[in-house]
Amino acid sequence: MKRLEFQGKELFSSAGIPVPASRLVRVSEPDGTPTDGGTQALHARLLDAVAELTQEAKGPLASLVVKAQLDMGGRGKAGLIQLVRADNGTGQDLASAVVAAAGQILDKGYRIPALLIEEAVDLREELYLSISVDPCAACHVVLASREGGVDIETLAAERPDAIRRLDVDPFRGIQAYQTRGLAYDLGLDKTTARNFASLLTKLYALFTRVDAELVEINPVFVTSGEPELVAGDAKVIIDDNSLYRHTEFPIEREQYDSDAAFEAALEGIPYLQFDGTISLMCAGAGLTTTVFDLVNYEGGSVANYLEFGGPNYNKAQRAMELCLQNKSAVILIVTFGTIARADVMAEGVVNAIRTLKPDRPIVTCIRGTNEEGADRILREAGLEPMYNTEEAVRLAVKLAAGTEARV
Amino acid sequence: MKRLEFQGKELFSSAGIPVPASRLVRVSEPDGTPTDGGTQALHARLLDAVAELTQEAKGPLASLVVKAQLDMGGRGKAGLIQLVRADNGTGQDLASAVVAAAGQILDKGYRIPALLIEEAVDLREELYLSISVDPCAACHVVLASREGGVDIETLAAERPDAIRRLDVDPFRGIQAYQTRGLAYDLGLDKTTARNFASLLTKLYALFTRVDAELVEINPVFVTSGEPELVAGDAKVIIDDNSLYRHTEFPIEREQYDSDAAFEAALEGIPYLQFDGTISLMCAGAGLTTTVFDLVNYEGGSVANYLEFGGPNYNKAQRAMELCLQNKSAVILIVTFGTIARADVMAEGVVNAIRTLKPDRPIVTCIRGTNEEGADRILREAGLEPMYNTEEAVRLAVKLAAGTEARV
Amino acid sequence: MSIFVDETTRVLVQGITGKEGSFWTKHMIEMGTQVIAGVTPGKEGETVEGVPVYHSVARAQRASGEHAADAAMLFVPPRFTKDAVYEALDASIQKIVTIADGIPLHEQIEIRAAARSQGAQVVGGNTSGVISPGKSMLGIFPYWIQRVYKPGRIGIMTRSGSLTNEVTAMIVEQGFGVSTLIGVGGDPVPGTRFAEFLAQFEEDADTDGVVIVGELGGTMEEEVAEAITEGRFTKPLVAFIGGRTAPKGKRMGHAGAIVTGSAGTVLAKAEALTKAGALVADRPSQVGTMLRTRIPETR
Amino acid sequence: MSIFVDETTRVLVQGITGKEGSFWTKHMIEMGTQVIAGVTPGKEGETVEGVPVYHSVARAQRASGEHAADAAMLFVPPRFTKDAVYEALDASIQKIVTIADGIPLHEQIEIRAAARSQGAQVVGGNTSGVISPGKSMLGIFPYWIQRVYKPGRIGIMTRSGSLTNEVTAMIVEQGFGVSTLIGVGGDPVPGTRFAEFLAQFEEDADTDGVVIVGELGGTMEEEVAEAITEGRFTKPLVAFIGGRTAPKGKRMGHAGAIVTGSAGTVLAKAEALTKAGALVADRPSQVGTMLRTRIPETR
Repeated sequence: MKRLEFQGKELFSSAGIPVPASRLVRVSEPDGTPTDGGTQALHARLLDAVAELTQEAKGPLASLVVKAQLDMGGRGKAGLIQLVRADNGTGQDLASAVVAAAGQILDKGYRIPALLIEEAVDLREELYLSISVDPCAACHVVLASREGGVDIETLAAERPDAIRRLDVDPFRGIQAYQTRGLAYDLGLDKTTARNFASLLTKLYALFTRVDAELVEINPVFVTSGEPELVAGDAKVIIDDNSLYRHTEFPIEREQYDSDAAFEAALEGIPYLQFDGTISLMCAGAGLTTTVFDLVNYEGGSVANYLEFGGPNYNKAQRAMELCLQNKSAVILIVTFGTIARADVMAEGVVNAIRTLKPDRPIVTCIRGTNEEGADRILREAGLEPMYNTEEAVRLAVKLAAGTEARV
Repeated sequence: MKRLEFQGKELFSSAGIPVPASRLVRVSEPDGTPTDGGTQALHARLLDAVAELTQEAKGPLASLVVKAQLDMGGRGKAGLIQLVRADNGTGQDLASAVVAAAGQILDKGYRIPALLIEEAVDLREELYLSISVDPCAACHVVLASREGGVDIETLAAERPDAIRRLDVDPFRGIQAYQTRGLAYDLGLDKTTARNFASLLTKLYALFTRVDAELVEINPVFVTSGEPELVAGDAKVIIDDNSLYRHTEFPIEREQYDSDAAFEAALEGIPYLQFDGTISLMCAGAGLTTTVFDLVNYEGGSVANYLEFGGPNYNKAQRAMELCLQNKSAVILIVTFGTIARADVMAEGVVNAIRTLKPDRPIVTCIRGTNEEGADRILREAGLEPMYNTEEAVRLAVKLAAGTEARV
Repeated sequence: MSIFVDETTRVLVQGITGKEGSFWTKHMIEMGTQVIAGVTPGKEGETVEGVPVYHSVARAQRASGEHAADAAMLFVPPRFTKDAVYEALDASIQKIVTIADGIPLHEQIEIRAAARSQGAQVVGGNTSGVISPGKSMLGIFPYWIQRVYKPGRIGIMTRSGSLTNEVTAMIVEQGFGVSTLIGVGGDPVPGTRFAEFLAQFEEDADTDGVVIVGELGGTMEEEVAEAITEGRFTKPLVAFIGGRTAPKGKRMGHAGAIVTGSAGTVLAKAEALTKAGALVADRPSQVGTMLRTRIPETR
Repeated sequence: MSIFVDETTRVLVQGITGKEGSFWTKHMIEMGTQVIAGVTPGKEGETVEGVPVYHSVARAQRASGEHAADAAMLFVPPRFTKDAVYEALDASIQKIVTIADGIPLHEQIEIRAAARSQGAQVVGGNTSGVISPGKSMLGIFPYWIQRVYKPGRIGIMTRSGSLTNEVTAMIVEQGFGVSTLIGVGGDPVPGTRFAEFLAQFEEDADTDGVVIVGELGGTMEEEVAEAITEGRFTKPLVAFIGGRTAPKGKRMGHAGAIVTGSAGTVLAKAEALTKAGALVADRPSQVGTMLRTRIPETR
């Protein structure tokens, strides 16, 4: 589960990691409903935020940053992060500038649940710092660079020497000599090195405490004057398998880009939203992904990726409901299961069709344990089951393209 | 640092380990001063304790246990733990019986800072459980037995098969399969096994949290009826080297058996109180212990064991003050130091003599780095330094026995 | 022969009295698996399919004496899997299979680290397990489906479940059969990786070639390419890798199947394998025919 | 020859710029020790007694290239010792000496466990260190006191500091000298134990016999007896063990020196050693003469 920037920064604060002073201004609530009061109320909240930050700063603020809160890379390039200044030539004050910038950001057509209004940090350098896992070495991995603020993968590809790596034994955890050693290997001066070591120690504690897949600070600001380290951004991804022991991270509408994706997440059904014409309702991650490929190879396009195998193999009705929320032309069902018994899945599909009366054709390719039973159930319901995946895909693509009529 | 029983049980409670309902009744304060009000007030506090426990029990209490709180093994045998009943034949009620038992315990002549008045537990079995370290295997060691309530070392010597051992990797910590496996290996029934595994998990967490050398519950009561596990006693020893990070465990007068031992502990000077005639003021743990042996071999007796080597080698005056608190006949100084420079120690001894004007002879055998300087300093002060440990010991023993006069 | 498990492997089942545990124990025994003991805390003395149940792995091993188990099959929920793996490792069991889907990531790391530190192999989680058709099965395979689980001389390693049935059916269609099929699992941190089984397949006289069913994300396929390039694996190898058209940055399918930057793309994997001399199929249906080009005689 | 350290051992000093670190580095160099680098975070570029200082052990090792250190001497406060030991271990240094007095018990355990897991030897804490007189010193010995630190052919292992000076003086008085003296330290969990050095003393052609200076508590002396009984150590061995008259249950001296029950008494230790064929002295003054009975010629 990806946390949004402001949620990540809340976690940073709880771990003692410095973040810039900020106020969150909501556009919609976590459950997806618009925050009360419309545009006027939003402007009032923005003005309040600026006033509070100004008061907190105990002096006039020269500039602020307005940051759209949504799960998306490249927010800066997309114009979703804007630096505003009081004296930016138009004569307007800081608060008006914030309101104007907010308007521009919200007008870009993204689904943005909130804006983060943040103090601009006076900095002399930007670092990169992240912690993740190495599946091969079976350890935790710290990556750090003096060249923060850029895309780390681009940097890794182009100038791998600019990134330093540190492996941490998962049983012993990070040690002082490691954080210190990394700081000096980055060539930081003594004070900055100390602050860096302290920051990394805290970030590591957070990483393990919240069962994160990834914690990333990009950039870490090194402030002007006495060098302090402040988290300029926050990327925190919680391991989904650990969420059962982290009730502090509920599944919220705002983390998803569609209602269907959100509802699927509540059900524990893997789901991805696309804008094609074929709804996939397949069992098994590998098989579903392969069907996704095959649809594309055959010139079709996918409306949604959906797995209803594994523990969800008896959720055919819920899965079909999610598919029907899309404007797809066809539902393509492909399975080859073990515990996910073919007859149970077929039964589920047939019941779902009876209940939901789908308005679009359904292609089935259901195999595996007790597939003979499945065949009988499907045929009795008037369906014509298929047994070759590629043929099923080709049929679905043709149906979606309207070149073949079939129910 | 050994914690007293009631302190150990406080720690158990904080770790979620069940202990019997109890009230602490103070005889003296932690700093060693008598608690206000004398015997009458003590009786009133005892009566209050019984009343509170009765109220808490929500029903008539049949019996209570009165337990002297002091650092001493074999309290039961010494009559320092007494079970009192309401209907014990004398016709007196429970409260009077508690007051009577308390009086008997306090009359035995031990230094007892407090009494623990505890509900008697209706039990069907007593277990043994402890966690300590194995220096050779470099791991944590759990010992457990169905035969609790007896001296574990006697049991280990006589019937080692009655004790089960479990090794725990210090980096991974105790695992569920280990606590469970130990419970079943002890032959406990399913419910008791579950409770045992839970108890051990909590005790292990406490062991590591407080940096304990030893945590021991002997006995663990298995209650009658639905079997619950309750800590009948509590032995917790905190590692002295870790006390710097455990400010919750201050050094208190009540943990020591003499004022000198307490004062020495505050100074960080290793000190043990005995009742012989020769005060040892030696440097180096091994050497001091050997001088202790040699004094005994020569027919002498030790008044106190005191090390002033290592980081304390410039504390000669404080060390001599502690020695002078004893009714010893001689002070015997033996050193053979490295960083603890001989001349610095000699200087310290000479200054201490000048300041404190000791009323008893002093024998010195100060060697090691710059011993030539030490020799000069001692001779200038009128002392006659010796250089053979055994000769020095023999002289001290003679002086203490009054068979040789010398200053 | 075969690798990892055969009819001589003595297997202990952890979680044997559970619904899945007892169901699949029955099937494993039908498959020929020597299931010698089961473990469920609190149920010592019971039996499942004639297999004695013990409170703990250590107790089962002590009771089995010199015929102690050398492999453990876990039917244990994901949040208790790490504990069960540690328990098996602590009893010196060097081959462990766990099907659990949903092991917390940090525990996946610890499982692999612990196993490696004692030279053991954990297969899984999030897998169907390991099967040497006709000999032994540690897992949950529909071995009764003849068009997939036919005994033969092709080793298979896979990150997927259903997809493997799909691919294996294509191999069998070409007249091949399976020596050993190992599902390394779809987790981001599988206990044992593709390349770590190659030496065993290389040595196995009854394996003529290997098929790997990979997917986007991670570096397991690249490690196989490296092993071939370095001459550590010399038999014919065909790979099918799913997720070629998957969008970057989205987690599609298994938690391990995510591409960030250029690392882990199917393209990069396919290139590495092709360069090493392996054949890479674009579609499942090509796997069998490609294999046939390298192994002309039916085996 | 000698064991653990000699004039060819390349030594790195952690905490070299501190008061103790710089003082004893001077003396170690005077003793012949090859001190090739020092470490103090934040002080890279400085020198101490001509020895270059680095921010970290890894940086020092990288800078030293193929002449990297093979031993580390720690002058680091007890609460930072575990970290410093890990740092040295992580840089593949297999011989580490720490004099720190006051390492938390649970960290003593971790230090020993970590060292053992990579086959390294940590000597200490709470020790004067290791000295091969005339060749090399890793520690804080008053080697200038000629009546103690005379080079020779007797190996010494000890749990004490001052007592060792006392005992060694008695050995030298009998015309012997010291090949290598190892202070394993007085902590409850020394990094390396008496018996773990015996193989090296056994192999060392320049060691004719070994003296151990033990004390009450623990089982280190019993382990030595076991090694002799099992034939793993065959040279003459004399033991002095302090604390014979110490009262039970009181912690006298070192934290490791405490007797509970019948385990760890000097009597039990002396019996075990005597039974194994070693000589046990009651007083320090007997050690030299006892040794002489087994090694008649002056060496």
